[in-house]
Amino acid sequence: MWINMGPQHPMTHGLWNLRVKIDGEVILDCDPEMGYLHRGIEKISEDRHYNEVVTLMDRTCYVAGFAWEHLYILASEDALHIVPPERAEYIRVMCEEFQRIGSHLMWYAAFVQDLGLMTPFLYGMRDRDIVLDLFQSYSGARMTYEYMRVGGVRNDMPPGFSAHARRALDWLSDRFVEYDRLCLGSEIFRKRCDGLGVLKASDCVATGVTGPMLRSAGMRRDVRRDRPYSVYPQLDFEVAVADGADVTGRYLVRMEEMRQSIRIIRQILDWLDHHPGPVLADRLPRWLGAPYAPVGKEDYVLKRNYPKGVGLSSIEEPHGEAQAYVVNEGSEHPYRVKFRSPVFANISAARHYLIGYRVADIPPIMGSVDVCVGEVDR
Amino acid sequence: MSDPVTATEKSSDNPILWVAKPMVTAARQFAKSLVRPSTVIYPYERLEDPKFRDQVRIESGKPIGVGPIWDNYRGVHALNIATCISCNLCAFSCPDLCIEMVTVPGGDPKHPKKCPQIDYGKCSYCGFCSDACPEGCLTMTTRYELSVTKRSEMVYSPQKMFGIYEQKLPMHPIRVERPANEDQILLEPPLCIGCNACARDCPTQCITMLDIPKPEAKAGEKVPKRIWKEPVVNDSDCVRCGTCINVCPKECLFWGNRK
Amino acid sequence: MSSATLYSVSYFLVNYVLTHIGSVLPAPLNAWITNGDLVTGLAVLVFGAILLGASMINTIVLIWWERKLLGRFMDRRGAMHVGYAGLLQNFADGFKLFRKNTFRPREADWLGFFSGPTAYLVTSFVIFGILPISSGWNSGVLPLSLLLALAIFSFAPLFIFVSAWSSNNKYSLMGGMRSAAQMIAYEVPLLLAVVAVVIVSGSFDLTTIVYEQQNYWFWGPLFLALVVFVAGMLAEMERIPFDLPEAEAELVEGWNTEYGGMLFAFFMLADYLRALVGSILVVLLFLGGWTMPTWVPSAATSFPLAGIFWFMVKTYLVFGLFVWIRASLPRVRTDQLLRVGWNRMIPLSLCAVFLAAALVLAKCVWPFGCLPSMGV
Amino acid sequence: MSAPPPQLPAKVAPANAESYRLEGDLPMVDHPAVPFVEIETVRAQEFIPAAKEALSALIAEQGQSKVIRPTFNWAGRNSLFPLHWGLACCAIEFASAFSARWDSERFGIVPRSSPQQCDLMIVNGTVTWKVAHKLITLYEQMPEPKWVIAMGNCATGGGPFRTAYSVVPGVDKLVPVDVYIAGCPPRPEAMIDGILRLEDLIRERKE
Amino acid sequence: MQSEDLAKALAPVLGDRILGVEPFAKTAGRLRFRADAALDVFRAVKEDLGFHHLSMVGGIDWVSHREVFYVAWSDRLGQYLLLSTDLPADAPHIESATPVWPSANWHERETWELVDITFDHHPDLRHLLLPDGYVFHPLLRSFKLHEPEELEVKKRSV
Repeated sequence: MWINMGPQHPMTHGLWNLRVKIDGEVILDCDPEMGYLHRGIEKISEDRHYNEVVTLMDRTCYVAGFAWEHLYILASEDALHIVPPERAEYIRVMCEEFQRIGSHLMWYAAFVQDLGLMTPFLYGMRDRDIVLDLFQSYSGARMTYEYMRVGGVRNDMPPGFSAHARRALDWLSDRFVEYDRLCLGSEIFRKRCDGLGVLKASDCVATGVTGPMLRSAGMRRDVRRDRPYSVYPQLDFEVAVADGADVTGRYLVRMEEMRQSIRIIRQILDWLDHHPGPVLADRLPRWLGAPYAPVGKEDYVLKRNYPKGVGLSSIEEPHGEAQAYVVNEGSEHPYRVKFRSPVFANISAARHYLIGYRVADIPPIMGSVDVCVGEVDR
Repeated sequence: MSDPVTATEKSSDNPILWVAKPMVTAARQFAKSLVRPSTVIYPYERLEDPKFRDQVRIESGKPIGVGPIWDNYRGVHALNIATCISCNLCAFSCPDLCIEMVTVPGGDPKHPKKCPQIDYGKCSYCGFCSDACPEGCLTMTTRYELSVTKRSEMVYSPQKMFGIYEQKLPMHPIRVERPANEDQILLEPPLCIGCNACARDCPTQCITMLDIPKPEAKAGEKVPKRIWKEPVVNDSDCVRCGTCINVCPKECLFWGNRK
Repeated sequence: MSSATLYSVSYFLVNYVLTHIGSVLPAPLNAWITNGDLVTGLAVLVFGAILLGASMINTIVLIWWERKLLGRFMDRRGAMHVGYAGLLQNFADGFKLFRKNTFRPREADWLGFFSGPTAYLVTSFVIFGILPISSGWNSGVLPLSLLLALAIFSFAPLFIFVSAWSSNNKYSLMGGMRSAAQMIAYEVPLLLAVVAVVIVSGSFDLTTIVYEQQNYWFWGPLFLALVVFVAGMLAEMERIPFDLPEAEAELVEGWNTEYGGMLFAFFMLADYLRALVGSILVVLLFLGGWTMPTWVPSAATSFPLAGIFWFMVKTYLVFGLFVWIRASLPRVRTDQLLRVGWNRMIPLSLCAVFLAAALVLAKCVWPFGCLPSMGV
Repeated sequence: MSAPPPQLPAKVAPANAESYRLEGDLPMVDHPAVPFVEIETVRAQEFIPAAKEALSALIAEQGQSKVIRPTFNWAGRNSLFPLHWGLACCAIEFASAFSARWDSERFGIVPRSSPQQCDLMIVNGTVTWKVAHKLITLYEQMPEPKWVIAMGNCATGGGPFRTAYSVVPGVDKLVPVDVYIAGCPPRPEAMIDGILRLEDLIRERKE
Repeated sequence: MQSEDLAKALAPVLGDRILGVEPFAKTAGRLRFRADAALDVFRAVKEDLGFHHLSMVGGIDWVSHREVFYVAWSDRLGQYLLLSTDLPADAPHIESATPVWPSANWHERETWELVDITFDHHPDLRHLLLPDGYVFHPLLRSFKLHEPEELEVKKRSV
């Protein structure tokens, strides 16, 4: 019997459809059907200026806006041959790590809700709001920040931010103990999650699965460590791995990543306190500033013969390894923007970790994948 | 290299402990919430109230209170019509094309005063327009309630935004620094005909037309028929709006950088 | 003990009103209207109406109680703007559902679709006619009232399955099948746990069982039976952690996916009626019903309607325990649930039965005391 | 002390007893003899539409009354069950509105997963053409009375993506929308404010 | 490993099937290969150099021709490699990479429907993001975004 789980289904956390073939309660086959949120971001980007694409990046993955802004900005800075100030890089990395905490808390809330636990859902959302308050204090929005610019960031931290952020981090690190008691301390949780959705490391590599799913299989691959970008070489942190390759392992990896993110943010806050400086690069081309060049008179812009270029950036997004490929043909619009979404690859392997389990296991397994449909469909 | 993460909470052999830990944790939260849950009773309390703004109450275990951060929030725009110079920069910088320049009373009939009218059904609250505004007359406030029953009510005219300005809501205070080495308006002299269009339409009156000497006619060449004046741009006053480039009939002005 | 049962009160009311009406009527009508059969029939109707109203109001207040408690467990407030502290919230829900359009899916079976929820609600309601609320509220004419209550209680899987099957939806069907399997699996330990109580008290009559607890309440010596009974009741009531039939995460709303409007309200009401019955049964069987221990000052137990007061307090506290469990535990899986049901619960309940038998043989157990019916 | 008793006015006899006489003859119509059953059928056939008419008149009258309509409006506006689904960014703020800090359940707003049990569809995100017919199906499965809130700019008019090839520029092209909430995404407070605006609409509802 | 080393390492295996290796932004290089020898190149790259993880497949429409590129990651080298090849503008097709990298499956489906590059012998080449039966290929340069009327009224010009 084929059943459609989606597009409107409590399990999906977004718009997608999981077609499942079941016999009784056992899954025989499955086929994810995506594209219900395909908004053509790559096409719209071709008609926008470089900085205007940032507004789309926030909406690409709406739980990890800063990570996607950083991804795109890294690639387009490569393509445009612009070097940002160091302080801007530190601020960006801090944003990304905060975003990792926020995204993992959102994952935690959605994941435990799939297991029927309503209370930790509210705890997770409550604690995520603390992170969002910090974002709002310097970028001015809760989810769609429009904060990073090609060549730096929009503004510096407001006064008093550092102390406020440290208090929030202290508070958050206490909460993780509570989460563990609610989930790992419960025998029912362990019975539901241990040995579920197993995807071995070799299968992960073959199917392109990255991120916490891969690290839960014991493989220590993290773009931040393997191919360090931005200021990650200067920071001290550890890559979280677990050895279950199952839902519990993914839970453990994500919890540990949040602790490591707190560790990274503390180092960055120390650095920021002692190194004031500019946050936006000096010599930016005119069409990266606020007003733009005239459309229809590009020849004047091209007269200056701005160099062409390409940029390929790769970052460790909260969901896994994300990539951006930006082609600059010398005009004020990118010629082609192509993104690699980690969840895209993680869902495409659904057949490998769903078949053989039961219908009741679909929500925890897909919850542990952490589906964000916005970045799959783009 | 760290060891693989393992569960800190071991599952117990004692069946009483199977469910005891989560239940005790929930009960502890229950006891805390009996005094004051973290709910903000929204229509009666607001997060931007002084009660929540003036103190950060994270330490007491309650995640309410967000500190004095509300002034940064990007909500509805406030427009000071009096200082608006009709430079169109907000409309040009809008990525969603939600700003339209409409005529407001108060300008002289030849050059009507145009101020931005914003369609909040399209605006993505990115703040590019208030960053671009050279006079600081278009700012974003902390107001966020924007529910309407008709789609047309979402279009805010300049007068309506002026009303918001007069309410003295907290404004978005972050002013983005302009790039230190900005492009300037450059002239390609052979193309200019001295028509005065740029100086006439410049919103900041930073262009002056200066006389240039009329060249002597050489043999076999005709002196071009033109007004012998050329625009000179005062860079310190220029807001880089590009109006002069737009109105120039001969396309002799363009962006460039002399340094 | 006062002899004023609920039925006798309603008989008295009807008799009083009819006699007064009859006294102003001419002779033949007079005799007809004060006829004993008519009075009895009307008294039964009034009895039912009072029960219906009381149980409905209690159920709705029970939903409010759950929402407020859950809110505090989750660090929020729950319903608070409709009426004082949200007390009228569930009445608003009821009125709204009453007004909603109800339609059935095109391919659904007409009879089963409409009769399933109705029968489910009616059978859940009927149990209230049997349960003694306080001393004297039930005339004690039902020697097998416990058995009858549990028998009616176990009708539910049939009606759930009928309505799930007839709504012609795959999710509903899976939910209905899970529901039937789970309820049948947990009937057995539930009844065996009850057997332990019956062995100790020596009666199937709920009133007698309560009177047998005058020396000590049964939750202490029969703790094992209480655990089995509460677990079985959770499964029967389909609450977290055993709410697989309406598991929101995988089956959209379980067996009531296709139900809207008043039929959905029937399901909701019946669910909470059953939750109320479950809490009441726990109170009656293990927590001494309306009686209070002797160390409680007599002023607290001798005011008018004190029995009902303490009974309701206990019932709501027991339901609070169910809410606490719901707030802190995740949902189990079907096969785990059934395995626990057949492999763990039945042996545990058998142990409870043996313990009860040992208790009867021992007659007195420190520190609880002695059994009253054994004459010691 | 002996005041004369008040004089009752004398009973005035009708001036002309003839004036009470019916004018004209009583209407005497000879019905044709019909069988009894047929009469019943005829009566029944007359009765059903008459009863329907009377019932609808009663409902219409009651609808304007001061009790029934306000009661149902009160109930309807205080227990709005939105459909539990998430389209895009606004769905996260939609979920935040049910989190501990804002707690929409205070107003009786409880999301339900089955459209049959909902009376409010909050379109919280970008609607693409691929999902458009499914959105319409869900809307049609919701029983009357029902409302739609377009939350955020994408649902209102396509938002930043309205130029794209795959995006419906505004959900009001598909289903009737009662309240629009601007914002990208709106804050949870703004969403609650929109629902309160909808409750104001329901309060004045007359049908 | 720099791009010259890469070229040296691959030259004996692949010979003239690679057209050149050039430096490419912050990666090991950009390997241009002949489209008809795609599978050989993929196998050599995967097995000889350890590029086991294929992270991205995409296409670019340069109006005169189309380019399809693959980004792979090698744990052994700790670097990315971009492989690209040019295809003719009319009826571009290339061998599917799924026998070598199973993760190419969905990426190729997406590239097929957005950039109109056909992948031969693909196990499951059907629409992924767009509705079934959608005949256009949106990421081609000839596909223009439709503009609502309010956009046409307000042209962006200075």
